[in-house]
Amino acid sequence: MENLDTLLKELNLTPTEYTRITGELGRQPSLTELWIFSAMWSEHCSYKSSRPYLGRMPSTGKDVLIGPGENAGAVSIGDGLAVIFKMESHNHPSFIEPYNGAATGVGGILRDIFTMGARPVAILDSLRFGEPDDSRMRYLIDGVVAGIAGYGNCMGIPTVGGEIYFDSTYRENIIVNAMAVGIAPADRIFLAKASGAGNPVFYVGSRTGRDGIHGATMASASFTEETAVLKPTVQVGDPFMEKLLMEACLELMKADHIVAIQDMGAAGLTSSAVEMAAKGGLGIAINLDRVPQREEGMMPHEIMLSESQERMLIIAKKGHEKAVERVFKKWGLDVSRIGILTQQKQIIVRANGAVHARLPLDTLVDKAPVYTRHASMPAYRAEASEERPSDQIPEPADYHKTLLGLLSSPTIGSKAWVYEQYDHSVGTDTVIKPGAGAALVRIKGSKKGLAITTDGNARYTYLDPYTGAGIAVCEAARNIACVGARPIALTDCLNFGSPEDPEVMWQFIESVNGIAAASLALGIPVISGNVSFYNETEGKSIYPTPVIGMVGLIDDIATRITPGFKDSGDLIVLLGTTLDECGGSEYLKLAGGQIPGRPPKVSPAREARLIGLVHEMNKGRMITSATDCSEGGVGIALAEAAIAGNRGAEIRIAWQFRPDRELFSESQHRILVTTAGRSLEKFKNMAHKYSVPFQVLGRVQGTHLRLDGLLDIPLEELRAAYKKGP
Amino acid sequence: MIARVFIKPKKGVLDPQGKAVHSALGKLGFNQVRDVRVGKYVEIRLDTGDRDAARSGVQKMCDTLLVNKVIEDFTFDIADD
Amino acid sequence: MIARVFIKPKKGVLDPQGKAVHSALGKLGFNQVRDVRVGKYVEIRLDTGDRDAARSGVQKMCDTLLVNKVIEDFTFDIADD
Amino acid sequence: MTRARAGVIVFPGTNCDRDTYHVVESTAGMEVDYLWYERKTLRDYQIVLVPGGFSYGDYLRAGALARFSPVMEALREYADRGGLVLGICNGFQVLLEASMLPGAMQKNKTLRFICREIHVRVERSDTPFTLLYRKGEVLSIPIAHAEGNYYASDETLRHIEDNGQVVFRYVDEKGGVTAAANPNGSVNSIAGLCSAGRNILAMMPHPERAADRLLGSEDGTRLFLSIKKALR
Ligand SMILES: Nc1ncnc2c1ncn2[C@@H]1O[C@H](COP(=O)(O)OP(=O)(O)O)[C@@H](O)[C@H]1O
Ligand SMILES: [Mg+2]
Repeated sequence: MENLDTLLKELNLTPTEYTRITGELGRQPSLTELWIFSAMWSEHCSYKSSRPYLGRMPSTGKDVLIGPGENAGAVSIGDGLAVIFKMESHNHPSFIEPYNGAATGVGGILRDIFTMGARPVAILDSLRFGEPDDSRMRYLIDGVVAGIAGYGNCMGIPTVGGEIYFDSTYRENIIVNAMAVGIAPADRIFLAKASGAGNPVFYVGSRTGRDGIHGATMASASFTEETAVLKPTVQVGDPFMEKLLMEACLELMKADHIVAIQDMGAAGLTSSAVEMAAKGGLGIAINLDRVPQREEGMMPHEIMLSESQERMLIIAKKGHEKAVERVFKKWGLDVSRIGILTQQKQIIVRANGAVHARLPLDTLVDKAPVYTRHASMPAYRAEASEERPSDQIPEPADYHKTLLGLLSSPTIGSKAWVYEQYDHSVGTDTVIKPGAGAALVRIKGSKKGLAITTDGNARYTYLDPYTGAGIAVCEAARNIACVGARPIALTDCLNFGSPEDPEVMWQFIESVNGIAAASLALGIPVISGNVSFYNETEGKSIYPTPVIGMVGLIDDIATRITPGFKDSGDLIVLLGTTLDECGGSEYLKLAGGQIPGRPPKVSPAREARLIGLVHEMNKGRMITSATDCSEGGVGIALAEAAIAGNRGAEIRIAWQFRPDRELFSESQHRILVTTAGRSLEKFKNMAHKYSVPFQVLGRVQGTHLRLDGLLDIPLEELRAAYKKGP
Repeated sequence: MIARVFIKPKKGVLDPQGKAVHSALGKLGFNQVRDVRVGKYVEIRLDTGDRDAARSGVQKMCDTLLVNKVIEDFTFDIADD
Repeated sequence: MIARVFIKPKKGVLDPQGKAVHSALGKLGFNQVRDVRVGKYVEIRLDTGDRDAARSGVQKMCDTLLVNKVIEDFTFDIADD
Repeated sequence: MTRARAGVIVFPGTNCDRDTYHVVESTAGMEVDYLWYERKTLRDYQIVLVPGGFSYGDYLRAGALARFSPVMEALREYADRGGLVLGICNGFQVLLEASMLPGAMQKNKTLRFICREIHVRVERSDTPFTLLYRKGEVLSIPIAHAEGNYYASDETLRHIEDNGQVVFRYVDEKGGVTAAANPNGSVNSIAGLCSAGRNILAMMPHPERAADRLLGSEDGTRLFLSIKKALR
């Protein structure tokens, strides 16, 4: 091949990788074969930079049914049911075409869930944008939110929560992560592991076009001027098609017609065919002439690499072909037998009567390169002082203004403008709607419910990846505890810059270590996840942004806790310790815009005790409300609880240090709870037993938030600031 | 002047609406339909008598706001009121 | 043959989309715009050489499916491929 | 006595079918069947529900493609014979497109999908769907739609108002009709509409999502109980 160099560049393969391919094959690959390698060996599919580290995260537990490696992870929740969930990124496509990029992100993660036989019951979205003050960013924000809404709403699956942060680090590379949660019978979970040579391979769903042919390679490269040259055809989502596909798959799965199923996600037909066959230790032969096509004259590699949405690959049981066809036809979907499982561990691709690829599967999968990338601590981190950054901020003259300023900041303020565009009540199971720390989705036919949240503060992770990532796990667990549930498992989405940059690699490894340590200490297994590298533009990476998605279980939904203040006269109690920790805080950002210093300290052990305490107190029905302290500290937690409950409060704090630092410090492992006065003694004893510091701050009372001479703000004013929106 | 802008999904870009309409037309018995694309129609009334100015104005409107060039193509025409 | 159908909100029917586009154009400095209406553009490729048949077919498609006459008006034209 | 039998129509893309089924069964205690959109008769049912969702993806216009389904032919006949029909959200849109009720839906004035608790006022308690409400009562029920901006020409509007066909109106907490309390821009703040014969009711808010204390409101419960009572 004459312009091999150009081609390799286009395919994002290195010359060394090419040599490895020819070495393994003992010959030159055909064009189709080279494309297949480029997809399977891409960062996105092979995890070649991250694989050595991901195993550090604990992934087992007595209730874990399926850990990382399948389309999604599964945990038993009793009553013969399993909860199945995962989170995934769609950052680059959303930057190119916000509506469809985000929409197809939701479509993709939903397929991962119903592929396994689960009916999806909730969607969450974790978003990061630049500051919402220029028209381009507004366009991206509006498009992404509308895209998520457009897809999830049409599917009829409630989007019950998520997060949205704004920081200039995401100006040229936004983050769009979507999480989906489903429920399946624990003994009827479908896997992507093929079995039974001779079994037929079915293609179902939408037709194949030239959509997103470079998808997997694009997700494995940085944004440069050249990305524009790749010009993949943008994938447009068709949620209507996916709804039909979901109903058809779930209907088919009620009977025993299939042995394996996988959606065609990144790298389309290539990765689904290769992975299913490889997992089963078999081979696969497919005939591209039988692939339903939307466009004319598609080349074999185009069909193999297309990322057209709303498609599935199914291995049926021999003899059950008719049943498969019947179900998909009933739902008006294309269904075509495109191949067969073989004994020999190869993938064979035929088209127009010729063989275009014949590749050993172990070369594609097991022999994919793995890189131990160089890692080094960035200078900014090495030089960060322990000095308290808040020393640089003068005490505010007007606390009223400061609190309202924080409350109306885009990151802290109400996200109703986002989640009111999402159908969060379809399904009639959303018991705690968006707006609380975690959403709560009941399971009809039982008293149980699932608490779900996503969390991740990238400012912390930037300042100290290990700490920041650990905090994300702790905060997620705290949010789950605050609605009365017990965390059972988590998923993660690791959004980072280029792994070829040693400083990014260091951030990545530290973050993984932080998640591993926290989840181990809290006993919360990591059952699925996703790595998104190359989140950088023109060599500038985003803040390291690991996002945690967590699911908790509540045995009796009647014991749920909500964040709003309840009864006048209830005592307001702060659990946990407040230190002077304003590094990386929203307060510091509001005051100066700089984020030097260190993030708040993290101690998963303390988090575990705090959660244990809340859980036990709630068992004794001693808690009337709970709000976790996160961005904006106790000051914001008080305001949020007041707004949510439509009740004022009378607060008196024995200041340990300067009031602004104490009010807005973002010290971790703290929860603001309320309790009826008569429970106080019991409460204190229990806190003592768990070694959780306990501080009565005041009472629920009136229609103002009053704080000891510093603040006296009517509820309406708080609410107006909170609801202002960006 | 009145400008009429016709926007449709680019060639190769999936058009779920067009697909759905196509199949509905088929079920209604219109079976000579080979393909349907559904896009947007924008009618802009302009306060100007200068056709060239109108033309370059509308072109700019399409470029900056009306059309999402990542997935859409457009044409327009201009006529007297 | 190719039919191009232009659908727009009826006169008198409020057009929230048109209003939004109008105001966005204003903000972008296009201030000779007097009015904007946003509707739908449907392109139908027909397997027929008979222009009259095409015309009556498309008219029927509009009447039955493509247009909701409570709120929309339409016109169409037909050209060779 | 045999229990009343309800049918819930399922178009491709319908997504509130299961919610509706659940409420009709558990709240109103009826026998319920799903009715596939290709079905040609509805003879066995005392009430037919056209649930929410995105039939045919809401492509072209919400409800526009569903209206040509075989079951719609049957539904029209069924309603002509006086059968009870309840259309919710997408069901409302389908019934409008099928001209079984007057008017049309446009995009919300905000141009966005809106999912929120809103308030509606009961304008008539003498329909089979609202027997158990008091006229003037204010209900809290969620909406979830992108095209709920009801439009009818002045003439039609006068007609349906004079005829007393408006069953629900968007209001504020205290029952006042205000522009701010009208979430989507509907003319005359119309949220629900019945046929001249009162046997068809269509509404944008989702009563099936407000029929359980756990979900925040039980104000929708009596709508299903009213139907049950009317059928006795
Ligand atoms: N992008 C989003 N999509 C859906 N819900 C969101 C989104 N962003 C925030 N929310 C919801 O708004 C509420 C507040 O979010 P956040 O400030 O991140 O809460 P917390 O600090 O308790 O984690 C939560 O209920 C969250 O689920
Ligand atoms: Mg948060």
